[in-house]
Amino acid sequence: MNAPIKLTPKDFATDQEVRWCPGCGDYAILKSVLGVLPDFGVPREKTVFVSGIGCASRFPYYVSTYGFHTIHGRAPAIATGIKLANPELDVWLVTGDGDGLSIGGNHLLHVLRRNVNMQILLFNNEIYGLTKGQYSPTSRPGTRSPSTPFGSFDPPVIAAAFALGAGARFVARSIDTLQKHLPIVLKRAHDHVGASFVEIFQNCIVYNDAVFDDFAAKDVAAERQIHLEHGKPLLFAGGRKGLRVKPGSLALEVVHVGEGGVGVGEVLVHDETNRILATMLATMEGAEFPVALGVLYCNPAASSYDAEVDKRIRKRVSPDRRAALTRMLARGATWTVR
Amino acid sequence: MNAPIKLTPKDFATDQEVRWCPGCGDYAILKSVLGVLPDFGVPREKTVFVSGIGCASRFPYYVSTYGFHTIHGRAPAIATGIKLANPELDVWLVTGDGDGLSIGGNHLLHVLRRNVNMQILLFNNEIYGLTKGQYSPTSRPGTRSPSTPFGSFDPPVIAAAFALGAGARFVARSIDTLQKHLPIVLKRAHDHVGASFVEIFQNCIVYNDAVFDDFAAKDVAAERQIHLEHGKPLLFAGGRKGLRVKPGSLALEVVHVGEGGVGVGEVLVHDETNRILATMLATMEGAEFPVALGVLYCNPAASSYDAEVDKRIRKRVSPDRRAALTRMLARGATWTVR
Amino acid sequence: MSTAVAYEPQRHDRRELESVVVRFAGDSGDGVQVTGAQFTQTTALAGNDLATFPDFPAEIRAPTGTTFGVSAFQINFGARDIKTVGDAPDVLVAFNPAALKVELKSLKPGGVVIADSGTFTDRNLEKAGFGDNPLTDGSLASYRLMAVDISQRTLDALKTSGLSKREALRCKNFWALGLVYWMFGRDRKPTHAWLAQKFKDRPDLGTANTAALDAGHAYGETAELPEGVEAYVIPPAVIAPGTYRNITGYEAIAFGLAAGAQLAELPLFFSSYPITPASTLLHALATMAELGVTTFQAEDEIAAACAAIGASYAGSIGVTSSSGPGVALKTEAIGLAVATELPLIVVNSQRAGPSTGMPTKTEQSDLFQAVFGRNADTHVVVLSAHSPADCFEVAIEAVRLATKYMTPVILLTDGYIANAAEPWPLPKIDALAPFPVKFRTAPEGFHPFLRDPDTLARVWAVPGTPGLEHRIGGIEKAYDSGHISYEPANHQRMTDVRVAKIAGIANDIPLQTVDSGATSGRIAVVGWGSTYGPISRAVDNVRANGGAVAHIHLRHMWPMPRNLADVLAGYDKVLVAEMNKGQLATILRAQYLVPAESLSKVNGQPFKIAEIEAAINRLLEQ
Amino acid sequence: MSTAVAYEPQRHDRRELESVVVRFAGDSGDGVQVTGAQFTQTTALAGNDLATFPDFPAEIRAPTGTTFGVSAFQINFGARDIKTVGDAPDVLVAFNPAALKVELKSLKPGGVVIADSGTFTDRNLEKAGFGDNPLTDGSLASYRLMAVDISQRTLDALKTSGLSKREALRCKNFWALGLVYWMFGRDRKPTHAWLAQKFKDRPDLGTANTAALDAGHAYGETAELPEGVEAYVIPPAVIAPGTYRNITGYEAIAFGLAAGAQLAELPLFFSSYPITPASTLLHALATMAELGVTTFQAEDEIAAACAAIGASYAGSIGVTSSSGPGVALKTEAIGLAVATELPLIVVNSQRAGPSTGMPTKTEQSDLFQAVFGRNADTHVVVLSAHSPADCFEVAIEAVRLATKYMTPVILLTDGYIANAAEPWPLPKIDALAPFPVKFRTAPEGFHPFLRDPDTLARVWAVPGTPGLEHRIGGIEKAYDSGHISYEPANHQRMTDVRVAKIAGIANDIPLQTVDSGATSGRIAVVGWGSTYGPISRAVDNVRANGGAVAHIHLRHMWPMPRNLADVLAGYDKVLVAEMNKGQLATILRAQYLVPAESLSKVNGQPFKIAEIEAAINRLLEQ
Ligand SMILES: Cc1ncc(C[n+]2csc(CCOP(=O)(O)OP(=O)(O)O)c2C)c(N)n1
Ligand SMILES: Cc1ncc(C[n+]2csc(CCOP(=O)(O)OP(=O)(O)O)c2C)c(N)n1
Ligand code: SF4
Ligand code: SF4
Ligand SMILES: [Mg+2]
Ligand SMILES: [Mg+2]
Repeated sequence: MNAPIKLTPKDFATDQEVRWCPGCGDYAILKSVLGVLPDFGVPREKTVFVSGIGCASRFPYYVSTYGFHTIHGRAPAIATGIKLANPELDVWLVTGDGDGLSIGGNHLLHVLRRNVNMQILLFNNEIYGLTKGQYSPTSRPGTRSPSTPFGSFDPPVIAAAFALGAGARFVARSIDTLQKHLPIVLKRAHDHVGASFVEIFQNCIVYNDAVFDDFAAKDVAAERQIHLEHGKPLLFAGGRKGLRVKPGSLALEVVHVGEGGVGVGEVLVHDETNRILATMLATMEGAEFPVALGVLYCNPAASSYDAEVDKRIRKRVSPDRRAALTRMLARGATWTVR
Repeated sequence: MNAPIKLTPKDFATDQEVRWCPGCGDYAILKSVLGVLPDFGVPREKTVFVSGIGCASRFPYYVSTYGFHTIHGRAPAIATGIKLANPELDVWLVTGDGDGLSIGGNHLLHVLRRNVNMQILLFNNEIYGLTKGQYSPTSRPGTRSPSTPFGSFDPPVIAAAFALGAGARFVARSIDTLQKHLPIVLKRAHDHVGASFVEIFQNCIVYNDAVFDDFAAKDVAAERQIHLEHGKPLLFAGGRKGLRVKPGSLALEVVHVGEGGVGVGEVLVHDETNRILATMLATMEGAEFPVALGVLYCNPAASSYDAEVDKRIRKRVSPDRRAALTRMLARGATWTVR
Repeated sequence: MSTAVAYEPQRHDRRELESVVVRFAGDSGDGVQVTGAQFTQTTALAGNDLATFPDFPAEIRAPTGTTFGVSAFQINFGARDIKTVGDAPDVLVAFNPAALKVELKSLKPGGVVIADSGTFTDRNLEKAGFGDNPLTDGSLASYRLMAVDISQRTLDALKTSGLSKREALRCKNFWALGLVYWMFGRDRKPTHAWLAQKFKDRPDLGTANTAALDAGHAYGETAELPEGVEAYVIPPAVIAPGTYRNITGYEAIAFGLAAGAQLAELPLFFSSYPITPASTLLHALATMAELGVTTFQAEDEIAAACAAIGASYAGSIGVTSSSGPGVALKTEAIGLAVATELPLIVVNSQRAGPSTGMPTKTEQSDLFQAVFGRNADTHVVVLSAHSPADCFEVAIEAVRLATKYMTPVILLTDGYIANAAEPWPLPKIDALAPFPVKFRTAPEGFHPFLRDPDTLARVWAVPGTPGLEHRIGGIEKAYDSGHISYEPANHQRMTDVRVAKIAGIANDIPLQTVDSGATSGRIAVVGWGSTYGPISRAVDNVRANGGAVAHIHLRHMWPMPRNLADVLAGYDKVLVAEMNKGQLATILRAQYLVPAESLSKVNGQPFKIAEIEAAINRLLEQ
Repeated sequence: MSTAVAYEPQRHDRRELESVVVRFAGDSGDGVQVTGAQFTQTTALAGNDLATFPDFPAEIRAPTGTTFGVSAFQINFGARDIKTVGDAPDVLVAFNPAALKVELKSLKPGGVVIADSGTFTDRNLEKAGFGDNPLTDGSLASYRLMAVDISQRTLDALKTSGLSKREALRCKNFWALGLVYWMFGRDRKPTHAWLAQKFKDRPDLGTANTAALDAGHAYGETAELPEGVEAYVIPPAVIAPGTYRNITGYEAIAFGLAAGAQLAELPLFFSSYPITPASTLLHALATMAELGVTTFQAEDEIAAACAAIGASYAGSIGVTSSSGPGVALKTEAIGLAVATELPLIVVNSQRAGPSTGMPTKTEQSDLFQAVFGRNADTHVVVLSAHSPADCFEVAIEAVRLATKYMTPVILLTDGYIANAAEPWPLPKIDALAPFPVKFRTAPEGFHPFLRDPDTLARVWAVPGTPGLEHRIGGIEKAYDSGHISYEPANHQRMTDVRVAKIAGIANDIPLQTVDSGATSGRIAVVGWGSTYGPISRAVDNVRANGGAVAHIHLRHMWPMPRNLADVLAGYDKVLVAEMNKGQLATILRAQYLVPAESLSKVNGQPFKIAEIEAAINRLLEQ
């Protein structure tokens, strides 16, 4: 066999015309993914992209690996079947906020809970893109859409909090446009053995343009984003602000650091193995708080579900299946007629 | 009209033969529910019990209110329809760990997220009772069942943590046999406006007997249960032990209180409005920790989804629907042929 | 806006045509749909009968200039009764090369092509997959080509408008519309008025579009036109007096459901999960709160069906809606509604399958699903609508049957009907026969499975009613008490009564009539749903040539009209034309043992009149 | 345990019978099923042919003494070929009043009732709904009653066993078994051996049960028996030589699937969600890891179907299983498997519906769902199994067709077949014809929708194969490249080829044979699935009386055998006997325009032979 040739992002691109709207955030995410795929050293034929239905879910057509564009909401179940049938495949799941959190919420819950080893990328544009702009379970209250002409009024689900509540052991976040940050998050997700959940804020230029501008826009990014790093203090706004636990309570607060504020020592240090801290970071609410990006939680389990299935079920297979079947058929009470 | 007559638990019982196995924990729960129903002053005809499928879900047959025994996992959706169609009805939803967290996980997520005003009672026996004993998503790892003859190996979902992650604003727990505690929890759930989630540990004497004995058995109850009360320190073991935040971390620890231990003042005070504390209490793991019972979280929203639907949609109805229809038909471009 | 007809006699040098099909096509951003809508409006005002269909691309907003991003709008209008949007356009307005590429193959031989030559740049030609420029390489010689640099002429016309080049260019659709107005002698005033109203906050844009419209019109009046391109007149059709509006299928269903709920004296609860092409019904009903409509976007189709069932249980008429794959998900819940005998309406806007298939393309292939597609003997009522306007009546019928018989009703439309539009005389709501629901209130002798001896419908006892507290569910219930029962004879009886209840509805629906043609003859062409237009026209055409053919169109798909066997027996042959692989044909064969033959078309496109005509003629010749 | 037959000639004063039906009935806690299993085993060893059916209550463990808590076990055994569990028991063993209450109505007139009089206490009589004690009030006069205080006699027999009263009482089923053994001259040794093995960790219990068995037997030998109760002998049946075991339908499917996967040289991936009566298949396969079976309990039926599809995509044979309501949920996923042309097997253990219906009762009413129950033109293969042992072969056939044609296959069984048991000669695995799957590996000329020109199956290219990276999905794909395509002609072509692929399977399945009777005559009784036994016996009976009747039993429900039209044409009348409201009859009418008549039974119980016989005779008289 020849030594594996190092592939390039181009090798992972397909010849298919990309059919997202011009300016859609999905393009940027595709670029990031194609950018990191060569780094893993996994050959194309061992990589599978599985998706549901939605704009996001067209993703597999644009990656030159194996790909399965399935049905709405069910990609986690199909991906689970793929991974259990062949744990050697490197499985990526691409879903949207509607696909993954509306119709597919249950499957997402269970793939996370079971901890099946795969990367789950949820493109959250807070809207149903493909079906022309209805509100989604992540849409903010007051969202006017064709199905909510008077504005929506159900509280949205917080994807990362849901994932943590479901028992996910890797939860991260990034933004379509963060072309340096996103690849790092993708790599961390890939490194993690088990189900890795990555929420990517994605701009739908047609139906929900600029909905993330309150924290994703360049000019507010520093003040409204906190980029988490394990073992580092939770600082943002160029280090001028930090997060700490409000004394005497179990809630985060924003503090000014340095002159006129508190010392860096009082700022919380990010511990990505702490589920409670991750939950706090995932659920920060209000304009004074930044949006937490990066790896909120990474606390790998001893094993993944697919590895256990392999070990505990598949490994029992007899070297001679046929003989085993004959034996098993004759197990229990039999009698012979002569 | 006559003044409402105060009803008794007997008035809420039906004449149907109760068809649970002798010794099933469901009987005790039924008793508690029948015991508290009269206290709410809601007439029988305004009360509806909705359930899915499972042993637990037979509940409606034994309550002499309106009842709807629906299909597996879908009770939250049906109950939502009932409540949106008539918000004046007092809706109770009864489900099991399979019904609510396996097939019905998505609907449970969304009824909690939307905050539809109803009481949701999840009877968790960590097993599929009705279908004869297969393991469920709450079964402990290693559970041997007809579908897991080699023992189960997927991490279970923690119902209360899931509910909190889904955005529930009322989360409580009790045990079938706690005939004093359970009624109080049920009343709190009923008082809460919005979706109230109550997990009740329920013994399935046939397929999973004594699975909760490690904390529910009388002799270990004091050491292994902590009964939460808002504003009171988190003490258990007859006040000898307490919970506090491990200094310098974001995790709970068990401390001995009094002589040789810490002062009561160092023990955390329960704040049922704090979602983070509730999450910590819901996810305590390990034999040294007690199981948190009572109201983990209660933080009512300004309104419930059904109330908002009523206010924002139904209230728009024209006093003369017919005239409004005629008007609306003629809206836009019309022309007359003579 | 209500406008009286102002039919101006046309200039006499125009050639008179009985009917014309025009198709506008361009990028999604070219305003094709608006252009079509305006043309439709003025054509209606001119007294022509018409039918229209918007043809959206599958992609939300494909890159400009691509073939898969082409959006089109077709109108058929005439001096006679118009029943389809036309087999093939007479006139194609192509705003760019991709539009020409995609649409040319459907143009009638010798048809007129109006193309914006300004967009036929090398880059655009390449994107569209043209080697040479078709406007200049002679490949369009068999058409009547009118290549105009519409882009440039629009810019010229708007030189003084103060608009940026980009904004000005966006007016080019109105320039083209002006030219087409001239071609068919359309009045510009209604469009002037519409533009003024539409752009009342941006009067500069209103003025610019008006100027473009007028410039295009003037071009037609004054320019030297290519050989064969001329001006036409289409005399007004004979149309019954009344006030009309244009209506799409989805709007008609929305209005019909709202009207039906009013006639039943119930609130309407509509819950759905978005899916193409069904979502527009959700959108329409979401704006109808005044009419007593509550809409709910559920987390999935299962929840949508279940919430509707819950609402019916609580005393609303619960309605849910989807397309094939979504209806598949509702199957189990429909079974619950059958077992608990609750009213429920399921609207299915059919699309091309299997699976995701071609969501934006039409098909009629969910008839099996509707009639047979459930576990157990789980009969429901199935209705179909045959045109956009027909949806109104059928939706009312669905509410009537669902509430009177306490049963699910499946209403089949399709992507074509849902989005197509036709003129519709405004219905008189007060003239519609009411069918108020009577909830059970008397506790005496009550049990939840008490039945009306005539309809066999069980009582509807709504939570909140004192003294009627009861439990229902999907487990088999005792005929005589409504309690759970596993008794063998009881299950037989309940199964029989459930089936008999639905079968009995045949006595409460109109007898089947023959739509056109005699009640006996050589061939009956049987159709259902959106094939109405082409079958109707094809049968008329064959009959005009003396063929002994009739057209029978079904609305009640299950149960079927009780005289249908007799009606079919009048013909030597039965030809079932449908956009699937022969589903109605199969059902008719099973029900009546008639050797129904199938004329099947499954390419995502409605039948052409000519295709059906050809099939009839083939059969006549046998 | 493998035991050679030891057939002892019987005492000569026994009355010889050709066949007998015995039914054991009691509380769930009474050990009725164990008793039945032991009786079955010794009866098989005695050389009789037999069929058995356990009849579980709907409740898990209903309160003792209630009618809805009665558990029963029926066995039909005889000197001839046994095809059903028998229309009506000859002997009823009733362990308590509730059992008598529930079961008496099915007993044959004049049949034997063995009742444990010790349980006929006032309290138990009341629970069972008896006013007076039927054992003493004369109401059983028309039966041969043998009221014995089995409880007390068991206690007496175990006085010295050292067991508590409670434990000792739990041996009373073996006392009763001993009595029945005596009645039919059964050998006790195999049961002694079984008890010793079963209770090897509690030898006291083993000894006690043995003593109870012997005591019951001795009672028969010595006691004065009531008028009409005597000892019988049932000579051995003529049975082909070989090694036999008892097999239930669910076990046979499990083995068949495992065997099929081996013949296809694939791993088996089985994912399911528990549901009565389908769960036992999951349980059985979960113990078959050695055979290359991976089982997965999914979060719901949708996930179960999807995981199986994912596994097939990855190169296993994916199988999923459920009952009607659960299969309904899989519908959308099955559509995906059709569109992507992946193999998939869906086993449906049918139960009485609609909705939750009667989960523990049998029905055949999901045929429409299997054949027609999907949106769009979404054809799949449908097979049915006609007996427990037949499930093995049919499961292998399902794997063969799914993998050869890259298609979903629905395999229909029912609650009856799944749980019923019959003797089965152990199959020789090495003698089964293999059908190894050949995955595509060559990149040259590859695209994912390349087809085999004969089978029309698309290639199966499994992730992990270098050079074949490709994308599939539920959107319509181009025939020639596998890329997404919205092209009208392509959709027509793909729809046609999908339908043709399934239709073509008719050429790869056996011709339809006539199961019994001549190939022409007055009546063909057509059946499918679990009605095999009663139809077969009924037709034999009528033929024995000279009726020109034949029995045709279908295995391939879709596509149907290509000669079926011809076969049916041989008879004046076609009578379709099925446990639904006429679903196969409908399909036959549609396919072949034969005026098939329906003999329908929908009460949750299998047909009785006599019912079918009566129907045939009625028809013969017409
Ligand atoms: C069963 C089913 N229901 C509904 C749909 C229609 N549908 C397609 S994508 C989609 C939602 C898309 O939203 P999201 O997942 O957020 O993806 P986006 O388009 O925003 O990327 C819906 C409702 C479908 N294809 N199948
Ligand atoms: C669609 C569907 N799938 C499966 C079933 C079978 N089923 C009935 S109850 C149940 C699970 C019961 O478990 P749980 O909800 O924990 O209730 P329990 O019986 O333990 O109270 C299942 C799988 C069903 N009735 N319907
Ligand atoms: S609709 Fe929105 S999410 Fe979809 S492709 Fe267009 S911009 Fe992207
Ligand atoms: S099976 Fe378990 S949960 Fe069900 S009724 Fe019996 S004891 Fe209760
Ligand atoms: Mg989205
Ligand atoms: Mg349970």
